[in-house]
Amino acid sequence: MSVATTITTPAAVSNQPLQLGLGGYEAIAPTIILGLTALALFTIDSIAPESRNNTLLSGVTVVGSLIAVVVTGWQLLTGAGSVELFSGQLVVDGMSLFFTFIFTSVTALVALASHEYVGDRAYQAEYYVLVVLAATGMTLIASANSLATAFVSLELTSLPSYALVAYLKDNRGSVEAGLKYFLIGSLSSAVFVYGISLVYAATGSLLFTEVAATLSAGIDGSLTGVLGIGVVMILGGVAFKTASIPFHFWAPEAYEGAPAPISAFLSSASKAAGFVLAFRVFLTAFPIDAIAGVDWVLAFQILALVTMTLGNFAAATQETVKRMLAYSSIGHAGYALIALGALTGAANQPFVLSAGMIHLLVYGFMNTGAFLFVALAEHWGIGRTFEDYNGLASKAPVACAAMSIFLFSLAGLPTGGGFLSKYFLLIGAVEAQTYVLAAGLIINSALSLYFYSRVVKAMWIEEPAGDLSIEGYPTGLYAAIVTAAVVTLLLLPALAIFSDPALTAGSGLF
Amino acid sequence: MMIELLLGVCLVGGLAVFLLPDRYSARLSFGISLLPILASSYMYATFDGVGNALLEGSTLAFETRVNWLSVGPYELFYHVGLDGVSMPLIVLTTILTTLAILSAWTPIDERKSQFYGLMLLMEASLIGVFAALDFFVWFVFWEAVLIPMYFLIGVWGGPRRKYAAIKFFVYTNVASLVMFVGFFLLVFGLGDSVQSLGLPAIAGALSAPGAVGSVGGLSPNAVKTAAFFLMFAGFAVKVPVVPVHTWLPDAHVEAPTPVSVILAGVLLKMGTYALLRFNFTLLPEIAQQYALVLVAFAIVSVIYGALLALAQQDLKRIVAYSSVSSMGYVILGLVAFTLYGLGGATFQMISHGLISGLLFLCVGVVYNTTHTRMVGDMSGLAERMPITAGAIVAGSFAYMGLPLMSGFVAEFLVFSGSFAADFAYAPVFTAVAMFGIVIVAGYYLFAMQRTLFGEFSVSTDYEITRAAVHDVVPLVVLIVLIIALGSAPEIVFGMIEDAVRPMTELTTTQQADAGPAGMLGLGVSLLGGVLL
Amino acid sequence: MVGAFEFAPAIAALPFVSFLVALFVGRFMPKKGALAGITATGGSLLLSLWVYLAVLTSGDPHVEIVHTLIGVTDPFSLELGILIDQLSALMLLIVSLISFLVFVFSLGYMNDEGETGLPRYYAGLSLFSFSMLAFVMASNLFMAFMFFELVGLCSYLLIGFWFRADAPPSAAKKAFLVTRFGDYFFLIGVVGVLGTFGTAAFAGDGSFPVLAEQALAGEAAGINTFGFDPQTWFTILGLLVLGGVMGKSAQFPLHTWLPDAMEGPTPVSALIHAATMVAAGVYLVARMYGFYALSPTALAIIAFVGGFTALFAATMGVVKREIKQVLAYSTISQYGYMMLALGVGGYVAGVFHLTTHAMFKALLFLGAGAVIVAMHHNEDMWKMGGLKERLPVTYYTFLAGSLALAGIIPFAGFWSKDEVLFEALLRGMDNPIFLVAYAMGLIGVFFTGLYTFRMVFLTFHGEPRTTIAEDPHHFGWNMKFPMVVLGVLATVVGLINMTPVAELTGAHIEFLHIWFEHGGETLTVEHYGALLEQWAGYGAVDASTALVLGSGAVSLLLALAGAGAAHVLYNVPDPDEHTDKLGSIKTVLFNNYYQDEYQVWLAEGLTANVARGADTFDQGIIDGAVNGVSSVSLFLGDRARRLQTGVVTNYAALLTLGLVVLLVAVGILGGWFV
Amino acid sequence: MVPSQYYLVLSAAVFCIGLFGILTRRNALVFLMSVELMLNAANINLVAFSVQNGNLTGQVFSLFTIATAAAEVAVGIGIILVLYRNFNDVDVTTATTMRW
Repeated sequence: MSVATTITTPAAVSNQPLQLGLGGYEAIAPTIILGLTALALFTIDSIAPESRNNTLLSGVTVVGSLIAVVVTGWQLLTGAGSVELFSGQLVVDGMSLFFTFIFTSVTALVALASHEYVGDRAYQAEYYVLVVLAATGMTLIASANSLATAFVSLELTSLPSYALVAYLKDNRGSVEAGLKYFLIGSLSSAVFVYGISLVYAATGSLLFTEVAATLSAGIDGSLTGVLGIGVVMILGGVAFKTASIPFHFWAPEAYEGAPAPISAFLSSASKAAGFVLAFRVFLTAFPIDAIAGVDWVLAFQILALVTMTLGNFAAATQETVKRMLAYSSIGHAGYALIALGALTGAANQPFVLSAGMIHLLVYGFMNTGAFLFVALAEHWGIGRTFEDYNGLASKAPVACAAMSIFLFSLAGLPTGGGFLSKYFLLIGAVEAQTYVLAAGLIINSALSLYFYSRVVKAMWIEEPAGDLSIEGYPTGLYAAIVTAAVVTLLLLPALAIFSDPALTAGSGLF
Repeated sequence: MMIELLLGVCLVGGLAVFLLPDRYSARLSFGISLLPILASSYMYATFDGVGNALLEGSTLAFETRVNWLSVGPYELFYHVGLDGVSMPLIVLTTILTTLAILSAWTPIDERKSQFYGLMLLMEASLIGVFAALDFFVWFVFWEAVLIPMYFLIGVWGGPRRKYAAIKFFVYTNVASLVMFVGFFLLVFGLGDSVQSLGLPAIAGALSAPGAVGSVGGLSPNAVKTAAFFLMFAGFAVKVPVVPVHTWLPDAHVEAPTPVSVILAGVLLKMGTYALLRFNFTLLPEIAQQYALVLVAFAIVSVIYGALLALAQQDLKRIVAYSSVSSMGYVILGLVAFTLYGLGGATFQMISHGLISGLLFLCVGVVYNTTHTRMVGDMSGLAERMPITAGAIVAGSFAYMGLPLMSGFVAEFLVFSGSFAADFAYAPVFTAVAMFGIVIVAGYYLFAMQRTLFGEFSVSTDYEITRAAVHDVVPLVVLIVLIIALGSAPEIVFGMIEDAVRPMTELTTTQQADAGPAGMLGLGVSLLGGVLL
Repeated sequence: MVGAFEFAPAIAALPFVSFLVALFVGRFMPKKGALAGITATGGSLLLSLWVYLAVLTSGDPHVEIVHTLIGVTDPFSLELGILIDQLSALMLLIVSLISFLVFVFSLGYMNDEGETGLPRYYAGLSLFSFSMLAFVMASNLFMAFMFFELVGLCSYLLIGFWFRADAPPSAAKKAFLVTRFGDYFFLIGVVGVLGTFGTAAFAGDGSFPVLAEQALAGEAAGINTFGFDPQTWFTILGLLVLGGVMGKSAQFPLHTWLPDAMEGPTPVSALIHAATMVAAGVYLVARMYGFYALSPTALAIIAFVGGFTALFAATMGVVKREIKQVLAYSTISQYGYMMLALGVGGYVAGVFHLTTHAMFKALLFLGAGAVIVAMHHNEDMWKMGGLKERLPVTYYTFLAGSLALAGIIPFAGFWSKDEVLFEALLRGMDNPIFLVAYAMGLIGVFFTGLYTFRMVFLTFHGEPRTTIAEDPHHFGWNMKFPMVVLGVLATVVGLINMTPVAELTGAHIEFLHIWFEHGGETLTVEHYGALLEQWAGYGAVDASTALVLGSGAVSLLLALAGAGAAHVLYNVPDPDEHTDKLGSIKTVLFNNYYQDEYQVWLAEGLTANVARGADTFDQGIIDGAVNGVSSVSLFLGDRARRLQTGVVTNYAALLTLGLVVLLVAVGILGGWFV
Repeated sequence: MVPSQYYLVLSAAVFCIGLFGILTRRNALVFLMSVELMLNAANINLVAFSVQNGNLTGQVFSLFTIATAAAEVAVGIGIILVLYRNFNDVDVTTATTMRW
C-alpha cells in the first residue's frame, strides 16, 4: 500500500519556471479578475440593494470579463509555459488559457446581451454575480489538476447555473428547467464524486499526475474493476457537464426554460468547461497507454456517435427554435466528443484534440450568438416557434444576417470558423479510421443543414405574418450579436491565430 | 493579383448592392458585373500559363500563394492560379453572370438589392472555385456557392421553390462531405509524403510510384479505388450523373431564369471541372482501370437523360434534362483520356454553358410574356415574337450539335476522343452514346414545332408583345459567342489543349480489364442498343 | 488560269454574303433580298464557269486549306478546305446554275404572289446555296459532314417556311429528323474514318481512300482498324457513311421525308430535289468513290438499294393525285438509278445521270410551280387539264422535261439512264444480285414513263376539269425564263455523253468520260476502275456493240411503252381514275406501302412510351428514394424526440440505465469480470 | 484490519440505496436526501481508502464533499421552494410543461 503516497514536495513546487514576485498567481490572473468582478458586484449591491441600475451592473461585468479576455489572450499568445500552483492542485497551461479565453469571452457577450434582457427585473446584481461566479468556476475547471479541485470547481460552476436557470422564478418553464437541471446535476455530481472515490481507492491519489504515475507503474489486478467503474463514473460526471447522452436529459429543458442569455452561457461556456475537464482528466490522469483494461476511447466513441445522432435527429423536428438549438447543442457535443473518441493509435492525436478545441472555440461564438438572437426574439416577444420568425428579415435584416451566419456556420458552411473546425474533426475521424464516427458526422451534418436552414427559411424566405412588428433595437443585444457574428466570420480566414495555440496546447497533454 | 481583384470586385460590389436600396441595384449590379468581364478578358488576352496546373512543368498564370494556417501536419495555403482549363471557365462565369443579371431586370421585381447582391457573391465564389489550387481554399469556395444559390432559388423561385431549394442544399452538401472523406482517404494514403494540401503537391506526390500506402485494413489499391469512387460520388451529384440527378430538374424548374442560367451554365461545370482536376488528374490509373464502369454512367446519363427530356412538357424541364444528357458527354470525354476526349470535355463545358444559358434565357423570355412554360399551352409564337423564336431555333440547333456552332465542335471532339480511347469496346460505347444526338434532335424539334409554329394561340390571357431590349441582348450575345466558338474553336481550344495534353501522358498502357466492369459496360451498351 | 482557284472560295462565300444581307437588311430592299441572292448566285455561276474552264485547261485538282478549326496535329487536325477537281467543278456549275435560276423563278413565285417573310425566304435560299456549294467543294469528309448538316438545317428552315400552317413545320421536322437519323451513322463514320486514318482528306497521297488502299495492300502503317480485318472495317465505315447518304438522298427506307417535303415552296423543292439536298448524298458517294471501290459488299448494297428504290418509288408515283407528289416519287426513283450506277461501278454513268437529272427535275419542278401558280395554288391534277393551250411556254418546256425524265431519245434522261442500266447489265452478267438490281431498274423505266405522262396528260391535255383550269392565272418572264433555259438544257445536255452513238460511230464523243479521265491520279475514272477490278473484283467486261444498242433499245422501248400506256389511259378529253381498278393495291401504293406508319410509330409511339416510362421511373423510384430518405430520417427524428418524456424520474432511470450499459460494455471489453 | 472489499461493498450498497430512492420516490426532498446518501457513499470510500493508502487526501476531500453537498442542498431547497410556488407541489413529476 505504499504506492505513490508522497504528497507533492515543496521542491516540486519551487522549481517552477515562472515563480515571479507575485508568487506565480499572475498565472491565474483571469480567475482572480473574475473573482474581483464578482466582489465588486457584491459591493455595489450591498451599497444600493434596491437599485435597478442595470447598466452599471452589466457594465462592470462586461468590463471585468473583457479585462479577463485581454489578459487571457495576451497570456495565450505570448505562450506562457505550464505553471503549477498550490502544490500542483492547479495548472495553468495553453489548454487552460485557451478555454479560459472561451469562458471569458462568452461571459462578456452574455453580460452585454443581458443588459436589455434582464431589463428591470428584480435581483439583477445576483444575476450578474452568479454569472461571473460560474465563469470563475469554469476558469478553475480549466486549470484544475487534481480530482479534488475538479470536483469543487465543477460544483462552483454548477450551483450558480442551477440558480440562473431558475432565475425567472415566476415563469413555470424557468423553474421546471431549474429543477430538472438541478436534480440531474446533483445525481450526476454524486456519480462523479463516487467515481472519484473509486479512483482514489484504486490509486490512492487525486492528483492527475500522480494517478497517471501510479497507473503506469501498474496497479493490483483486483482493483482494475474498481478503477474501471470509477473512470466510467467520472466520465459520466463529465458527460453531464458536456450534455452528452445519457447525461443530457437536463439540457433540452434547461436551455429552453432558462433565460436565453443563460442558455447561451450554459450551452457554450459550461459545455466547454466539461470538455476541458474531460481532456485533462482523461489525458493526464488516465493516459491511454498507461491505463490497462479501461478502454475509455471506445466509451467516448460510443458516446460521440449516440450523442450526435440523437441530438441532431431530435432537433430535426422541433417546433420551437430555442429547443432546436438546445438539441443541436447536444449534437455539437457529440461532434466535439470526436476529439476524444478519435484518439486511436492511427490518429495524429494532438491534431485531433486541437480540432475539438477549435470547434469548441468557434462554437462558443456561433452558438452564443444564435441563442442571443433567440434572446432578442424573446425580448421582442414575437414568439418561439419557427413560424413566428417568418419574414423577420424584412424587419431586422442585420440581426437576421448575423443569425444566418451563426446557423450556416453551425451547419458547417463557410460563413464562419464552424466550417473549418467541423471539417477538421471529420479529418480527425477519418485519420483515426473511426469510419463510423465519420459516417455519423456526415449524416448528422446533412440533417443539421436541414433544420438550421428551417430558421433561415423562416426569416428570409417565408412571408411575414400580418401582425409582425418589433419595437426597438436593443443596443446591448445587437452589439453582442453583431460582435459574435463578426468574430465567427473572421474565424474563417483568421483561424490561424487560434489553431496554432490550440495545437501546441493539445500536444502539451501528450 | 488579378484573381484577387476579380474576387474583390464581386464581393465588395455584391455587398454594396446588397446594402443600397432597390431602385439602384439592377443597373448598378449590371455595371459592376461588367468589371469582372473586363478583368477576365484582359487576363485571357495576357494569359501566359503553360501546361496543366496540377502537373509537372506547368507555369500558372496570375498565381498567388500565401500561408494560411496549419491543419495538424498539413500547411494550408491561400493558393490560386489559372491554367488553360480554368481560364476559359472563369471568362464564361463572368460573361454569364452579366447576362443573367441583365435577364433579371424583367422578372425580378421584389427585394432587388438582395437578389443582385447574391448574384455577385455567387460570381465571386464560382470564380474562386475555378481559381483555387489549395484543397481547403477550393473547398471553402465550393461550399460557399451553395449559400447564395439556396437563397436565389428559395426566395425568388417558383411555387415549389422551398422544396427545391432545400433539396438542392442538402443533396449537394452531403455530396461534398462524401467527396471530402474520399479526398482525405487519399491524402492519408500518401502519409508523410505530402506536407500541404495544395493540389499540385498532392498530384506530384501521387505521381511517384507506390506513393499511396495502405490505410487501416485497406490495401494501397483499395485506398485509391475507394478514394476515387467516394470523390466521384461526390462530384457526380453536382454534374449531375444519373442516378443522382434528381435535384436538378426541381432546382431548374423552380429557380428564376437568371439563376437557372448560372445553375446550368456554370454550377454544373463545377462538378465536371472537379472531376477533371481530382479524379482524372490525381488518380488516372483508377480512372482507366474502371473506365467501363464510368463509361456506363456516362452513357446512361446521355441516353436516359435525353429520354427523360423527351417525356417532359415543361420547356424548362426539357432543357434541364437535356443538360443531364449533355453533361454525360463530358464524362464520356473525360473517361476516354485522350487529348480530344479531355479537351472536348472541357470545350463541352464552355459550349454547354453558353448553349444551355441561351436556351434558359429564351424560355425565360417566353415565360415573361406568356406566363406559362407548358408546351401544350402555346403555339405559333414565332408570329408574335420573331426574334425570340429565332433565338430558340438557334439555341435548339446548337444543342443538336449543328456545325459552325460550338456544340458540334465539342461533341465531335468528345466522340473522336472516346472512339479512339483504349478501353475495351470503345467504339461501341461511343456509338451508343452518340445516339443521344438523334434523341436530342427529336425533343427539340417536337418542342419547337408545338410552341413556335402553327396557328398562334396562348392559353394564358396576357398581351403577347415583342421582348424588351435588355431581354434580347443576352440572347444575341450568346448566339454570337456560340457561333464564334463553333467556327473558330481555336480561340479557346489552343489554351485547353495545352492544359490537357499533359494529362494524356498520365495514361498507363494497361488495357481496362473487361472483367465484371466490362460486362456491366456491355450490358449498358446493349441497353443502348435496344433503345437504338 | 491559277487565278480562278484563288477565287474559288468566293463561289460559296457570295451566297453567304447574300444570306447575311437578306437576313439583316433584306426587309429594306426593293425585292426583299431576292436581288442580292440573284447577284450572288449569278456571281457564283460565273466563277464556277471560270473554275470549270480552269480545271479543263489545267486538269490537275486544286486542294487548299481555307480555315483551320482545330490546329492540333496529333492525333489529327480539323480543317475546312476546298478541293476543285473534275467532279466538284462540274457539280459547282450545276448547283450554282440551278440556284441562280431558282432565285430568278422565286421572283415570280414568291414576290409576285405577295408572300410575307420574304427576307427569311431569301436568306434561307442563300444559305442553302452556300451550304451546298461549300459541301461540294469540301476537301475532307469532316467538312463534308458539317455542310451536309447545314444543308439539313436549310431544308428544315425552307420546308417549314409557311410556319403558320400546321403541315409545313411538321414536314420540316420529319425531314430533319429522318435525315438526322441517317446522319447519326454518317457521324460515326466520320469519327471512325478520322480515328482509323488520322485524316479525312478526299484527295492527295495522304487522303484516306489512298491510305485505305495501301492498308489493303499491306503497305500502310499506323492504321488502326480496331481489331477488324481491314476490308471488313472499311466496309463498316463505308456503310456507316452510307447511312447519311440514304437519309439525304431519300433511299429506301429513309425516303419517307421527301414526299412530305413538298410542303415547302415549289422553288425550294426544285432546289432540294435537283441540285442540293438530295443530290448531296449521291455526290458524296461519288466524292469518296475511291473508298467505296475497295469494298464489294458496300457496292453491292448501294446497287441493290438503288435498284430497289428506283422501282419501289416509281410504283408509288403512279397513283398520286398532286403534281408535286408525282415529281417527289420520281425524284426518289431517279436517285435510285444513280445509286444503282455507282454501285455497279458506273461512276461516270452515275454522275451523268446526276447531271441530267438536275436539269430536267429542276425544270419539272419549276414547271409544276408555274402550273400551281396558274391554278391558284391548287395542286390536284384532277382539277387541271387542258392547260396546253393556255400555258404554251410552260407546256413545251414541261414536256421536254418529261421526255427527259421518261428517258425518251434524244432527250437528256435517255442517254444517262440508258448508260446506268447498261452498266448494271454488264455487272449483272457475272453477278445475280446486280442482275436483280438491273431488272428492278428496268421495270422502273416502264413505270417512270407511265407516271410521267400520266402527269403530263392529266395536267395539260384533255378538257379543263375546273373553272380555274379554264382561266389560269398568268405569270411573267421571271418564271418563264428559267424554264426556257432549263428546257433547252434538258433537251441537249445528254449529248455530252452519247455512249451508244460513240459505239456506233466510234467517234470519241463521250465527253464526260474524257472529262473524268483527267485530273489527280487518285480521282480519275481509270483509277476507280483499277480499284474496282483489284479489290471489288469488277472485271472489265468487253461490251459488244450489240449489247450496248440492245440495252439502250430495251430501256427506250419500256419507256415508250409506259408513255404509251399513259397516252391510252389518260390522253382523252375526260380521263377517269384507272388506278381505281387496282383496288387494294392502289390503297397500298397510295399509302406508300405504309412506310410512314411504322416510322412514325417508331418515332412517336414507341420512343414516346419508353420516355414516359423512364419519366415515371425517374419520378417514382429514383426521386422517390431521395424523398424517402428524408421522410424516414424525419420520422426517426420524431421518434428520437419522444425519449425526452419530460418526467425527471424517467430521466434519472434512463441515465442510470445508460451508465450501466456503458459500464458493462467497457467492462466486458476491459475484462474486469474475469 | 478490515479488508478493503468490505468498505467497497458497503459504499456500493449505500450508493445503490440512494439511487433506488431517486428512481422510486417522487418527492423532491426525498430525492435530495437520496443524493445525500450517494455522496456519503463516496465519502465512505474516501475515508476508508485514505486509511488504506495511508495518506490524508481522501479524508480532506471528504470534508470538501460534505461542504459542497451542503451548498447543493441549499440551492436545491431554494429551487424546490419556487417549484412549490409555481406548481403547488413538490412532486418532481408534476413539472412536465416541457417535453419532446
